Amino acid sequence: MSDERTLDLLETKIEELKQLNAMDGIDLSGEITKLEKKLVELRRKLYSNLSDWERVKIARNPKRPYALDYIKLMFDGFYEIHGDRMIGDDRALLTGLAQLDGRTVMLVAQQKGRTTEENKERYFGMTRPQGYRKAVRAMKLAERFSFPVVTLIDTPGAYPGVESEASNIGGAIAESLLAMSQLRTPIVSVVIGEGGSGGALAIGLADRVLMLENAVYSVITPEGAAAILWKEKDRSQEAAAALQLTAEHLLQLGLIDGVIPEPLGGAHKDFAMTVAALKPSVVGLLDELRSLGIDELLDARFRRYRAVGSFRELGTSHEASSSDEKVSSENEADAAIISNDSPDA
Amino acid sequence: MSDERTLDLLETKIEELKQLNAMDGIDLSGEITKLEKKLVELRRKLYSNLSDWERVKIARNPKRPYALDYIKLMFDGFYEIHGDRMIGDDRALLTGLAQLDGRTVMLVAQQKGRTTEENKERYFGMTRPQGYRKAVRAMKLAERFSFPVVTLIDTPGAYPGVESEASNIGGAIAESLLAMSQLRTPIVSVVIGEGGSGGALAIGLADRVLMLENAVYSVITPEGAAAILWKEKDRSQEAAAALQLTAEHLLQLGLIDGVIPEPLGGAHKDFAMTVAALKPSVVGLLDELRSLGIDELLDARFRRYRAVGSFRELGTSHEASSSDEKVSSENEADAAIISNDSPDA
Amino acid sequence: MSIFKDKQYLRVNVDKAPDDSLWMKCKACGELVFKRRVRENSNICPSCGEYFFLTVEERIEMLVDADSFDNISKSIEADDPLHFVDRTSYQDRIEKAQGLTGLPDAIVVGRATITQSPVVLAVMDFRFIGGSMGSVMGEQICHGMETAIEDRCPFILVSSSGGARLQEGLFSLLQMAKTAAVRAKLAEAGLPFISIMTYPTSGGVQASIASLGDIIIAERGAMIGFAGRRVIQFTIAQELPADYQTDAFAFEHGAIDRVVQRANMREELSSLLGFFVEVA
Amino acid sequence: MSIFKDKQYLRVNVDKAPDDSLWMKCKACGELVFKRRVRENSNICPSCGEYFFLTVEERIEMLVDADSFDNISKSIEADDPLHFVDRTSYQDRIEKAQGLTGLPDAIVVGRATITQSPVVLAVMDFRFIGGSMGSVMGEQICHGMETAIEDRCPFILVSSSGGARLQEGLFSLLQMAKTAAVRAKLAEAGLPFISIMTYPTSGGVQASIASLGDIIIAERGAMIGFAGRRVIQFTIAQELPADYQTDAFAFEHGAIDRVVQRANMREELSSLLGFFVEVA
Ligand SMILES: [Zn+2]
Ligand SMILES: [Zn+2]
Repeated sequence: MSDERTLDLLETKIEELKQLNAMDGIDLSGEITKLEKKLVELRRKLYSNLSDWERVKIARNPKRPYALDYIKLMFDGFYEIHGDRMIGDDRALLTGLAQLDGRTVMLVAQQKGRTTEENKERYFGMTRPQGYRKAVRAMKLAERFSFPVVTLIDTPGAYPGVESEASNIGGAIAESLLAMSQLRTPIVSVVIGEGGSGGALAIGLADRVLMLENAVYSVITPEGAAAILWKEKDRSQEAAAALQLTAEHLLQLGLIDGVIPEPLGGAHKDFAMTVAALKPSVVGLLDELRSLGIDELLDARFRRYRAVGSFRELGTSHEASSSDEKVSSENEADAAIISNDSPDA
Repeated sequence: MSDERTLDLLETKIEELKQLNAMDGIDLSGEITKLEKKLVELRRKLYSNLSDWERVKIARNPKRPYALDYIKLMFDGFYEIHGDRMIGDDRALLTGLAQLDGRTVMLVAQQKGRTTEENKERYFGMTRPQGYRKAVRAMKLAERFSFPVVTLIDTPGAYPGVESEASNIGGAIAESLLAMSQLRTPIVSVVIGEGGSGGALAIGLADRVLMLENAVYSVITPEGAAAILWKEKDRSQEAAAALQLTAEHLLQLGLIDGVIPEPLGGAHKDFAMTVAALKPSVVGLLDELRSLGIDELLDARFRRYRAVGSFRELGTSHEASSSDEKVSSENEADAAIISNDSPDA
Repeated sequence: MSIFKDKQYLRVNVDKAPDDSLWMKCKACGELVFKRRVRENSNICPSCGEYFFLTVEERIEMLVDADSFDNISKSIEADDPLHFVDRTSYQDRIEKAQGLTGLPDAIVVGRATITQSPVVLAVMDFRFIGGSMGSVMGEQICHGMETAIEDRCPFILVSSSGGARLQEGLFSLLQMAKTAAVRAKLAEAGLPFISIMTYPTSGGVQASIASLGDIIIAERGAMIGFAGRRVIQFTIAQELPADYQTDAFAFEHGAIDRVVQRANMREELSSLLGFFVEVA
Repeated sequence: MSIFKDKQYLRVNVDKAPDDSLWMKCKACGELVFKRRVRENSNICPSCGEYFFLTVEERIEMLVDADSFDNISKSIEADDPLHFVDRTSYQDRIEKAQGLTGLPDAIVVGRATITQSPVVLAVMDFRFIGGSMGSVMGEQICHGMETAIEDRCPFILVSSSGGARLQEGLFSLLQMAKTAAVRAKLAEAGLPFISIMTYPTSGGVQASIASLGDIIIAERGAMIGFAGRRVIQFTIAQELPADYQTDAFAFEHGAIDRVVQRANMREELSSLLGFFVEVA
């Protein structure tokens, strides 16, 4: 089956034919039209049937629009605010005021880097404690002025390591969740790329959660799951499927509220089209949430999270295991000694 | 005039005479009684007329009872809580639950060290940002359970230096003031030793403020004021007097609510007697504050701080200066480029 | 003799199986030690001081007044919303863990008293798929907090968990949000939450409910942190200090209130609860 | 021409005295520069970029819409509650500072508009005893915040201060508490507080009101910090890095939101205020 690169090549060829057509007066327009139709058809075929793993790759594509691209195209006049007022400023998580459809919102957005230099500054999009604490500060500021909060999620995960642990990264994530659960202003979250575990959820406790069509959101990366559960890293594709981390799966599972369609081939094929699909959804949700009384909003948010989970009455729908096989508790335990945060290498 | 050391020597001699008396059957009791009376008289004379600078020295006397001494003698069952949940734990500021007169309070107490080793651990009693942030955490915890807060102030000042600035010591003090101004539970502060500027006030925004008789509370140390205003460090005695930093002065100025008498010679002469004087005052104030409604309490606290200041109608009570003398603005400016925090060396 | 008054959730209790030996070999020091002495010693090696894992029953027995524990766990078990299969099926892992521990999932919740103070206590069992937090654990923790609100008493959680349960995917991740949201209600009700972190308290459990205690107490020897050594070496290849994620590291960096010896934990709680008597 | 509509507080304005020279020597680069060019250049050296101090009038003129400033400062001046005398008396220092600046104390408060948005603006003058905060400054800041609450508009404070005013002793220190308490009311009223830190913002001003802005903007070249170099060398004899208490240091360590060139400050405020239009 044709892959994206082949189709990109075909697209280039069509462009070349068009130039030829224009330059030499040779009429190739019929052939070009046919080729273009073919290209669309092939693209549709390719992308209508993406595997979960292929979506993971699209979600991580560095050409994909990042937070700053949405800020430029979807919002007006981003006024960035910096610093946690305690130890530092995290460039992997941006906060600031912006206008959306003529009204002020507080943006809390994870930002990856494209160049090596930028990735160094932005820690490859991995948020540090000072980032989460800045986010909480920004959200409480928003609350004071009844500005809704819009969060854009795009991270491989929270930044691990000694520096992070020494500033209590786990506590910072927990405090952000607590703050968001009580924040007296509407919150809409959008997973625009990679929703990497606790590092993503930390800014994702919201009244409404959207995902772009090719974004992923998962308790662990497929690579991490493969390494821990399959004990083989090259089982990542299988793990990706098992984790049901795509927008479509998560919508079916009832864990998110909507999926924003992307242009054929992915959001990076057409930023403007992506924004055109996302913007009215966010505006619409904010309007809807603004129309609720604040206590009603908080009640609904509470009920949303209170209800999340999948379990059943003890012993109801499957036979008690009669297996005599003893498993090593160590082995089993091992399967769960994972961090919620294992970005891919 | 006799100083404390001479009197201490006399006291030792009297003790020796007593032992002699007991051992050899020689009756010295008449002489001893006379000497004891003389000692009390001399002490009274010495301490009834202490200069402000002498009080500064008593307030800094390392034999003086420190927070942990009060915790042991005045409160029951101190359950210390540690850490700011962000970067560290400050051993120069202790927080914890304790019982006072059978009821739970949250203690926030600055603690100096007596030994070199302890002073290293406790930064000579100078609080760091993690200390103020721990204090805020402790106070908000108290608020959740309606436990009153008792703060014991005893610090040369907040800890200066690169490490402190890098964690925004100024911001930490400011946030503590803001939090205390809004804290929905009674707060009583006691300056037990050195009330060193912003580093002390940071835990001293309270419904009632008491000072021990020989405690001091000042915008700057006498040494700092001498260096900046007199440009001569050995003018500290004069500066001490000018700053009106003693309990008696501050009570007269209406800036504190009460002065707790100390045993003759200072609190260090008799810890138990000091505590016996302080404890009922604090208990009484807490009872009084508990009897107020919480909104009433916060209103009163607001009015207390809203009103503080001494100024007059423009041009009302002194003639406009006709001085033609031009002062250098740089020189004048210099007089105020001080930190609120200049502990003595 | 089980400390659970209500045994309906206990299918098989491996620990109740007759000991096939009176002696065990300590993994830490290699000494052969008498099992009964280990048990009497709070499951600490009498030879080298190494802490061994406690079962939920042992942990509860160690903390609460004798016979006071009333298991109020909801009668639920893991569903398998993703029909998850890796080398083995999630269904199978669950059944085996149930068989191993005699518990429906990695946590038990109950009412109890500690020196006569009523509390709601939830205890994780690391043997059950690494004490991982899936939908059942999230629900039981919330149930515990809600019971504490009803009873107007403190809530105590003893964590021993590697993090979120992978096999429930995003359902597990969202338990972090769920427990945080209910924890806010406990705070609004003015009731204390005491979080006890034991070896290990990490990943999604450390980054949510366990870190939200009014008071956080680490059991001596606890491993506390967000990202495990493997993740860090995998991701950023950083050298890690020897004290990384130890109780001492967490304490030094202000993440926890206190570190307490296992044998003193009951007394610790008893004295702490004394300050909250007027709250309830 | 003064930008103050109401001149009752202005006794003498030194800056209005005729220039005895058209040229000045820059303290930073030593160049002789044309005074008018300096002034046109936001009081920045055209040769090396050094920022010179601004008078309150210059600062206000630089920030607000032309002729929009209405001085609403309370008609008060420093009392001398301690009858403070050092090498000279406080009374004398006050009078000289008043003579030098034409101001009653180190701050002026007024209503103004910035690109038509109404604000309450308070500006400190460093020339007035180092911009130190005594009772008058504390009262004027509170008055400014209270006026903002009445008007339902943002409050902007431009700090330039060495800290608390020593000569008023504890009265000065307590202004930190006073301004914090009133700042809480502004927050409760849902109105923004923009804190602008210029050279220098230190001591008791930095450790209270200036650090409590919803948004904190540093003017490029600002010195920001709690304890001055002298205090640190005096107290702990620590070596200080070159960037100690610079705007860059404060920014890197998360203490402030932004660093802005002096010439862009008006535009900065204008764009920031745009987000708060719906708040008032
Ligand atoms: Zn051993
Ligand atoms: Zn120059």
